Amino acid sequence: MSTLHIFSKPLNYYSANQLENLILSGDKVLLVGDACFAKKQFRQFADTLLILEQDAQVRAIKLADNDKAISYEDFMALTLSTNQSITW
Amino acid sequence: MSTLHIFSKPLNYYSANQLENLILSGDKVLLVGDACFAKKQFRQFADTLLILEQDAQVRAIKLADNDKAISYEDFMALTLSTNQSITW
Amino acid sequence: MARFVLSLHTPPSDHDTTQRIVKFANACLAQGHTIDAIFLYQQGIYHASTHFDLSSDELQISALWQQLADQKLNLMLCVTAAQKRGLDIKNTGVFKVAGLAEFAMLASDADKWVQFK
Amino acid sequence: MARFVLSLHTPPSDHDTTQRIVKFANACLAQGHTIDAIFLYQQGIYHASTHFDLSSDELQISALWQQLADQKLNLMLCVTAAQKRGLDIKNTGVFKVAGLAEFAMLASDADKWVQFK
Amino acid sequence: MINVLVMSQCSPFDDLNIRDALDMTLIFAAVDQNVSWLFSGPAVLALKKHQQPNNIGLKDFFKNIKTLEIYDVENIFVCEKSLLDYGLNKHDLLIEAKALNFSQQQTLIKAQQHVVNL
Amino acid sequence: MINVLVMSQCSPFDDLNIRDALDMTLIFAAVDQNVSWLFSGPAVLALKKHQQPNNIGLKDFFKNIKTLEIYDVENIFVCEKSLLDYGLNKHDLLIEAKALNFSQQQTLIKAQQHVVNL
Repeated sequence: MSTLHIFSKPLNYYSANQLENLILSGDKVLLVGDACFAKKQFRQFADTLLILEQDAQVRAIKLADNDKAISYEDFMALTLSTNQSITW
Repeated sequence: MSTLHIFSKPLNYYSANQLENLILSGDKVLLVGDACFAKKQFRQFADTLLILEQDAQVRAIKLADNDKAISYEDFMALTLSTNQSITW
Repeated sequence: MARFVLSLHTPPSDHDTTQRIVKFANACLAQGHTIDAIFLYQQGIYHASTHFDLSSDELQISALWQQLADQKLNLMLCVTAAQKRGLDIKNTGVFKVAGLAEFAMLASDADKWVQFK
Repeated sequence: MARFVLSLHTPPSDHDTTQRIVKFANACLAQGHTIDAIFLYQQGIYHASTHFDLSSDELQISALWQQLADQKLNLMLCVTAAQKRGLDIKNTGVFKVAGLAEFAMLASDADKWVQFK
Repeated sequence: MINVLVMSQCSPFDDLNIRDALDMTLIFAAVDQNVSWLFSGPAVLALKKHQQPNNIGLKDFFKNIKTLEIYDVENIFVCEKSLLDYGLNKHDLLIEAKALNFSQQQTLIKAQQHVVNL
Repeated sequence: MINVLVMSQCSPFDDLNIRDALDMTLIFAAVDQNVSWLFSGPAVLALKKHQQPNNIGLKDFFKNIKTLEIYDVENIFVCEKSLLDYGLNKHDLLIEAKALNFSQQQTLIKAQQHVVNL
């Protein structure tokens, strides 16, 4: 029973206090768009952050060892392998 | 040299950390629209909060002794009596 | 008497901001101040659409702007903002298509610029 | 093979979200999945405008949607969202004017609904 | 029948977000799905009693929120913490809504096929 | 000549906000006003080097930001704290920008006739 959480903006665009209580350890956290700039801020929600590779690349973002770069095919597969997705 | 700070949304819509450093004690803080719901959150920025009366009224918001209800005429006059306004 | 310019940055679906800028403008006029321009920028440009279809219990967007136009208020919209956002710039109702430079010159001469969003 | 519906909530000036939903849709189609609808809701309805005027180095909004329409993808927009926002619902290009109920039925039958915003 | 959750996190007069969420909730009920609506953050203020937006020319959509009961939409939830944040208790609300703590909100989310954030 | 401050607080690809701010800054320079542009929060990322949005079909507006120097727009400021928050230092920036602490930002604001937040 895992949920896919999709973020497209840095953390200050969201009500952080609520998020930390609604993202569980088995959940997946995917950063797309400008959220890729804010990996450090989102690290609290998941040990491994999924990062849409193209979006990170155009923003000149270096990935860390515990980041997982994914393609659009992976993104699509993720929506199928999780039970529900939330675009925050 | 005072600045008029205008807010129309609750505080979580803004980067709070930055605001507390840019609003000075002589400045005026005006709440309009949905910011009127969040008087408590904005109190940290000014002892006396200015509140657009009509917007507070339709939202069934009770004003405290240290709130100052103002009309549109007052709002306009405020923009003239301060040096600059910032709509956050 | 002071000279104002007002700019509107939110789309017409933000009824709350819309009523506020209109009431503010009316307060300025009632006190004998001058409004050199109301300028639509960013998502605000959609206010210049002529295709609203709102039920009678909704804020009547077009009628509000018409009422300000009737008072000879200079209602402008930014042409490049509009072109990028798909507004039909040949049909902008009471709003006049203008360049950003036109607004910047008016703002430079005004005593106050108040943003609404 | 799975069945998707996608919804778009941001205006066409959000180029980044626009490229993302289009790329996601293309990835679904390339993998042989079905997209029952792409649905424009909230500010997303402005994507159905036929009046974009974008320079050649900009994301070509209309061409992207045309390319999806050419693949027989069902492109829909919410009529009440459009009417309130001043979109001309008689000219919506490759997008079909639809009620919210139509989309809700498609979403109910789909395996996945992915929101883009 | 599937489970659909509509989440609202915007303040009441922030664009048409709350009204869009209301329409979405009503339509899923109309097409016979098991729809829930969860209010959190400033969205809980959309359930606050005695508001009169028609006094400034805005549509009184609070009347429409009340029709949820008529249309048998019963799964209305509010974030307990957010009620506290905005100084509201259950008696201040327009309609009956179940206050959920975070763990209950997690359970609600996990039970859904679709979650939409409006 | 008046002092106009353009403030940016949005992330680089959040709608057209940064580009709208760029247009506003350039136009005030063009009509011979003393314009300043202050980046804070995620907006500082709009000054980050080596970004290539054209790889995903988006306009490379970073090229346009570089033209500020050509048009003699010299008052480009960044919030020192925000640079820190996003792990940037001055060498990571596209153009020369003065890092300001909060008290310097206050002084900048107080010197303006108009402040616009885009």
